Amino acid sequence: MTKIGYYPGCSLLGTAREYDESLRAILPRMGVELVDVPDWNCCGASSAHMLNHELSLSLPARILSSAENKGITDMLVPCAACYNRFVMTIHELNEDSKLRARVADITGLDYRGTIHPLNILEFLEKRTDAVKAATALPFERNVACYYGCLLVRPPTVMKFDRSEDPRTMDDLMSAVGANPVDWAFKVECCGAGLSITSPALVGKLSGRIIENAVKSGAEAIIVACPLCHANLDMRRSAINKAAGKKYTVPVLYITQAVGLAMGLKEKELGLHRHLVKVRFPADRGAAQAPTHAQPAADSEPAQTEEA
Amino acid sequence: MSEFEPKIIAFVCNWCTYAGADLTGTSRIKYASNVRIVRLPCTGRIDFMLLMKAFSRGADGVIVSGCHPNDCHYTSGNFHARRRWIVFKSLLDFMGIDVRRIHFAWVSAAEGAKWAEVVNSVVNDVRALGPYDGYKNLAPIAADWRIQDAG
Amino acid sequence: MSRIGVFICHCGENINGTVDCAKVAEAASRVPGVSHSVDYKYMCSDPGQSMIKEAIKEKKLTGVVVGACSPRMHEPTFRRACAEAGLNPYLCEMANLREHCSWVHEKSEATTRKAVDLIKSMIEKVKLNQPLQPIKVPVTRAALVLGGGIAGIQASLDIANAGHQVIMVEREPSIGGHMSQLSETFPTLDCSQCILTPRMVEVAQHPNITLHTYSELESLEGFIGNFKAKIRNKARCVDEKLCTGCGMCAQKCPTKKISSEFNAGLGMRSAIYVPFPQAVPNKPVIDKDHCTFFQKGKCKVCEKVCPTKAIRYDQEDRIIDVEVGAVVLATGFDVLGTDFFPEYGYGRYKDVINGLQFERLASASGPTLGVIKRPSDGKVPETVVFVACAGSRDPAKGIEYCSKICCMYTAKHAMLYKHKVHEGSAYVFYMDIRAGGKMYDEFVRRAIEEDDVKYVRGRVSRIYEEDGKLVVKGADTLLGHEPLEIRADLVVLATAGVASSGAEELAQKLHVSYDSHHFFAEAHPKLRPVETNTAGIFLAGACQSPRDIPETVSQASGAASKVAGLFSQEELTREPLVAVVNRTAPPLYSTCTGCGLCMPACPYQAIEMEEIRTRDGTVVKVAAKVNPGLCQGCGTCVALCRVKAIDLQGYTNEQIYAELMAL
Amino acid sequence: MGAITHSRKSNSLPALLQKFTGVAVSRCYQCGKCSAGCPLAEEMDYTPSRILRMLQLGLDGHEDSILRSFSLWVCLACETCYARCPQEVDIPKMMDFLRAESVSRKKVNPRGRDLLKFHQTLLDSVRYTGRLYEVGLIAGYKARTLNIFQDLMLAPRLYLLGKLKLFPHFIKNRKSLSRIYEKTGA
Amino acid sequence: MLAKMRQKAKDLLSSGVVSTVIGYGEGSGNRVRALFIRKPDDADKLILDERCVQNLAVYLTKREVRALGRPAVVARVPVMRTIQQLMFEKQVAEGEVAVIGISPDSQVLDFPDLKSMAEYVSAIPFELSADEKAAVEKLEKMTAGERWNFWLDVLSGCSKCYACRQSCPLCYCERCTVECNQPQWVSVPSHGLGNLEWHIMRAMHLAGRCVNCGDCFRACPLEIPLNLLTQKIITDIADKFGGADEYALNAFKPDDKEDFIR
Repeated sequence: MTKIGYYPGCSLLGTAREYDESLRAILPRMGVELVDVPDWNCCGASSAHMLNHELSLSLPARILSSAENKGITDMLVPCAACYNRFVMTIHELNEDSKLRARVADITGLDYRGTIHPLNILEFLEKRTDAVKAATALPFERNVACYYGCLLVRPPTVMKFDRSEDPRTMDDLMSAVGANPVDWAFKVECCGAGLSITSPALVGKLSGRIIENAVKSGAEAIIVACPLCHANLDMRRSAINKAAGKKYTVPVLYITQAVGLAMGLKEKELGLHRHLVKVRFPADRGAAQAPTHAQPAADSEPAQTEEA
Repeated sequence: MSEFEPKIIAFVCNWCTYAGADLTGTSRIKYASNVRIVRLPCTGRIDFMLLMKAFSRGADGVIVSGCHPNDCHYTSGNFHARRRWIVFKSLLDFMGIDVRRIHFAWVSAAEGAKWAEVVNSVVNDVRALGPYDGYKNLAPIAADWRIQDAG
Repeated sequence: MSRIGVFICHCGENINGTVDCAKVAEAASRVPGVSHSVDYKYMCSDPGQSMIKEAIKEKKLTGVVVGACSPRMHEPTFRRACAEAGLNPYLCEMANLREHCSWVHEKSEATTRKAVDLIKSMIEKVKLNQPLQPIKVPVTRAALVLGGGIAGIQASLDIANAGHQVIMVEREPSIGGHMSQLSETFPTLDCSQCILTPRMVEVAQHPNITLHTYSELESLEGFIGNFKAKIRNKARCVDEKLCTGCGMCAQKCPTKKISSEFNAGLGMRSAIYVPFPQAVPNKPVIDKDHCTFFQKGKCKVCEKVCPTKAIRYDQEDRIIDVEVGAVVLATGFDVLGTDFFPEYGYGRYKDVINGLQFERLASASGPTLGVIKRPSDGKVPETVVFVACAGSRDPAKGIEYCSKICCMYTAKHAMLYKHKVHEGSAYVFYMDIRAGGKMYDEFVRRAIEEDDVKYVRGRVSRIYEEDGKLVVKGADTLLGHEPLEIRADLVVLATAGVASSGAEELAQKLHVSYDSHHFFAEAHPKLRPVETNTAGIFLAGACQSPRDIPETVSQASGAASKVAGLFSQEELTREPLVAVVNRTAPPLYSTCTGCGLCMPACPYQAIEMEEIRTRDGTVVKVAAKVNPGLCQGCGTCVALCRVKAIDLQGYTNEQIYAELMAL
Repeated sequence: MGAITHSRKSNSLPALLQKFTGVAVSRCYQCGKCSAGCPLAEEMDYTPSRILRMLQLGLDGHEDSILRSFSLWVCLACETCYARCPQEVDIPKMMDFLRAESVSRKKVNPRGRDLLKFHQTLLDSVRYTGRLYEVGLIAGYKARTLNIFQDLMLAPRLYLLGKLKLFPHFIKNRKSLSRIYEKTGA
Repeated sequence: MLAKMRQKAKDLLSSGVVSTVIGYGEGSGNRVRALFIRKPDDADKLILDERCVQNLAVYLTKREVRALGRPAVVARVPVMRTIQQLMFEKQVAEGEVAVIGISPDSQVLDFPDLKSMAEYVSAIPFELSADEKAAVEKLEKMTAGERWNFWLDVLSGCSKCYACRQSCPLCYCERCTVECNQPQWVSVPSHGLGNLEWHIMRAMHLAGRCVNCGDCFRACPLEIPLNLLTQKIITDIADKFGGADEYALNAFKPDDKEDFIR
């Protein structure tokens, strides 16, 4: 068993419980054991970032420092939002020694710079072989891999994959037998932080994403971020209202999709916690790649019902 | 006595760094006036003994600068120079000579701002190190020069 | 005893504003050996130069120090003035009081003190200067022209018509370059091939031009007037003398689905091929990477069908040695690759193409015979979006510069499209319209006013495919910065012009400077635009920076006239700043030990070993000797010589030492 | 019509922006790529490139309009603009700065106040428990904004799905968080 | 193997292949001195034991010795290396010198020509002994200040007698730069500065050439460990350039390490 640091973040203890559950369910198959960051706090999310620059660095810095003190070097951060905050914080602290000193004074803790946060895709990509080996029930579906903003932007800081057309998740999904569709909204913004305050707006933004995914023939949307999931899944009624359609395409965390491919039970993976039922057209054994010029005419009726 | 102002001698090649320093001038970028430039055709021409003579002449720091690798006007003069510097710098360090006072740089004809930056940072570094008394005290004659300079 | 004259220039207020010039002149006058020291407002002016000349004559000066601007600026001026007054020009040195002092420091005592130091140091150097005589070298009156595009063609024809030999080297199988790919040319819309192909033929038939196509420069040694080049003739696998260009081989070649370079990937060619029908020479080459015989050892169809038995599978590359006196670099440009525009889906969507591909679509000789059809399904596009500045003026993508030609060719493209598809809509996303040039702005206005091309001021953020259309997301900054979407059938990116592949390696081979984008650097941006830093090597066309045809042609003619000027003399004079190995009285003859360790360090192979003989011919010593014709004066050998037997004229050990000791 | 009555005052918004964030509005050459790609441009009263233009020009009233704009609050910092900006203008950083200025100068757009309250509620929750407590956040936010009925229908479903916890989690060392909040003046 | 060496010397002289054999002989007070044997009968005066370490190649470049005609040299490995280096530097040509080679285990070696000698000696790795390495490393581990004081101390007694130079077979220049006074590269007095400049220059001139025979150190009347400097350079060249070049300072690799250049 390899031990690796773990920062679940607040969402994974609440609305994104199934993300945490499915992650913990697949880890044993890859020989990985999690070591929680001791007494971790909230990273401050976009709120701190929006209102108070120093706070937005100090909250993550406290976490980084306590992880370092625990001897953690690699820290898995499944939540893309938290991950983004960590990478941005590390970037700013490394760039500006004065700021680093100031933050050390605020937190009262020393950040040494020995820690390396890993997002879920990086983490899984490094273990592609193990994932492949553990695949028992290939996930033979057309999937739209949705990365969102936070993993890839700003590219100069995140330095992860190709910022406009990332491939990591697509490759992982291919590895477990899925057919990732070529679609156009991989990195569009879903409305993230407006989820609670402006559901209608989210409905519009997320609606475009769902629409393009469905048009491209996707039977499921795969995500790696609790905010994306919240918007695409929990806000489905707002989406459907804005679009005037009834999209039923399910949204899965990558860990859930991988878990299904490993043959794990739906319950173990928390699929029952979704608002949009994880259901696939039963008649299709294997996925068929939709041709690009004909945007998935055959799958659309299965996924959409006129509202 | 006001703050110590180091004396810096710079050995630069004509085609890149000298031209780069010209560009600093035409761009009106200001830098510390402590530096005196000795112009040579190429870094390959810079005899290692010149560096020693600069110190014996009372320099507190030395800059050696030329074209970036592959940009040498003479194709490979800077590559030869670099080899020589590697051996020479290591030897000086081995002899306990304060190599923090010797700075090597590549400054191209287009890097006027970099030249100012190099000079300023060397002047600051050497100012922090203080006068190179260790070397100056090696020979009584060096002290005479300093008196002459002051007058 | 030295009699040095010191002349301090105020350069108006440029120096005097920061440095107390009078004080500097006064300080210099007290240096032993200085017999004259003055300051003056403009030393480089006629009266200033006269002051120097008069002082040289009256005070019988043995050396001159001018404290003024950078020697890179005015050293030739003052040296000439000295020479006119009868003083050897190499007895004149400049102290850089402007670029290295007054312009970079604040007005203060320390700055004046520095100026005094710089002057003193030059006084000590000049005391040790020796009178030097220029070196004379013969000139080989033949020119090497690298590149067979319009720049190389024009330069070659001009040089050849002036009566000199030209050796033209083109790496592709045919000359013609990018211009041969163009459909019609702005602002007159005349057919590109119609005006170019006669020139191509003229090159091939000119008695003074030797053409090497499918060839590359292997190496270049030597110096102005005396270059030695090695040219690699890549194996065509076709005997050019026997081949009649009948085209049977290409017709019968079984491998036909190779992306055609000439058609910018929009058409196919065979493995044995002539790039385009008007190619010069009209002789095919075998593309070994795709030829069935070379890949699998079987086929030989071309050999069987060739009526003149000209196929030579065993042909090998040949290396040809030539001697030339000048080189013209005319290697052109490339367009930016697909990697740069992930947000535009370039390389991902078939119907997002670049300008060069559009030229092929619009060209009567192109893959669609001049009908605008989109590559994905061959439909005539109803809406075409042209995106200007795709890569250009985009520091984030590493290209800060304006590619200069795109505004014009984009207007031309939109116009050509509207001429061919009357009912279609053409949109141009632009940031600025740069149409400086004779009849250029009128041309753009015509596109807008007469052909109803819609110009939208704004940059496109993203392009994606949906429902078989390309969704172009842009904004109109003239309309309140509102985002707007256009659903297009075809998108044409005006991709940035970038340096030709291999430009950096070529520059290093030739020892010419290049900028951070690998475009070759001119010797002076305004006054020496067709020369490089390396004497005898000239520039023409887009290898220097992107430019259009008229500008390229004028520059090529300019380079050609430089070459012709060089060839008008039988010998050249060169600066005598070269290395010399000392010779001393017997029994030493030279302090050189003859160890030869300096030889491999010389970048110009200028050092050889010489047997020193007595009068009766007995060899008494073997010592190094520097060939002054080859030596460029870098001085690497000088620093390497343990015994200081080699010294560099103009920068001798004694001079540098004296200079240093005065600082 | 706007009039230009000042140029490059050291306390002008662009000057302050550059001083505190290093973002120079003069870098922007007004290509509009940011506005073209912004997912929320349609919701904004001033699109990003327009804000930059207003800052560049600095006509009377421009600064006030910017600080009172809704754009500052609807911007999600998705970083699309910055990722594609050819001139590498860090627009999200600029937005952060303008938002903070808008708060400190008490010029928050009426429609932005809800969002401000949301963020404040979230940060309060973190301050006292150490973590984000979603039920508390939603309840607190809805109470603060009096939007009590918005989302009322969703909460019970989420609870049944096991997604909502009724009680917050308290981290042990909450003192260290108080210290952070005090020192950053949050 | 003494007998074999003497026989070899005898043969070379009597056959007229060489006119002089340069070897080792007994000197006064249990000291060994260089012996120039001109007659075959005198060959029995040659000795060979652990005291015979002087680098006899030093004589090969001397005018007076050359005047004696073609010599043969008794050569242990460092001497053979020296001859190889002198050949590279065009000071000794094939056929000008015969070598009576002595292997590390004191066997007499027969070489038909200098080329085969060079091949033989090239096959023996050129590296510092463990003790030498330790001495260099000891100094490297000191602080710069400590090293400075160390050298100031050991060089303080140097009177620039130039015994180090005279003993060095690679210091064959007819006019040494130290004697150059226009310009005065090395300060004349033997004060701290003059001594430092001399030793830096000497070491740099031997960089990439020194064969580490140790004669400079043995020749120094003050036993200054000045060969530490050349030994340091030998390790540097091996570490940093891979040691493959014939002369490290007139060669280069485009990717030579330049982390110290900004």
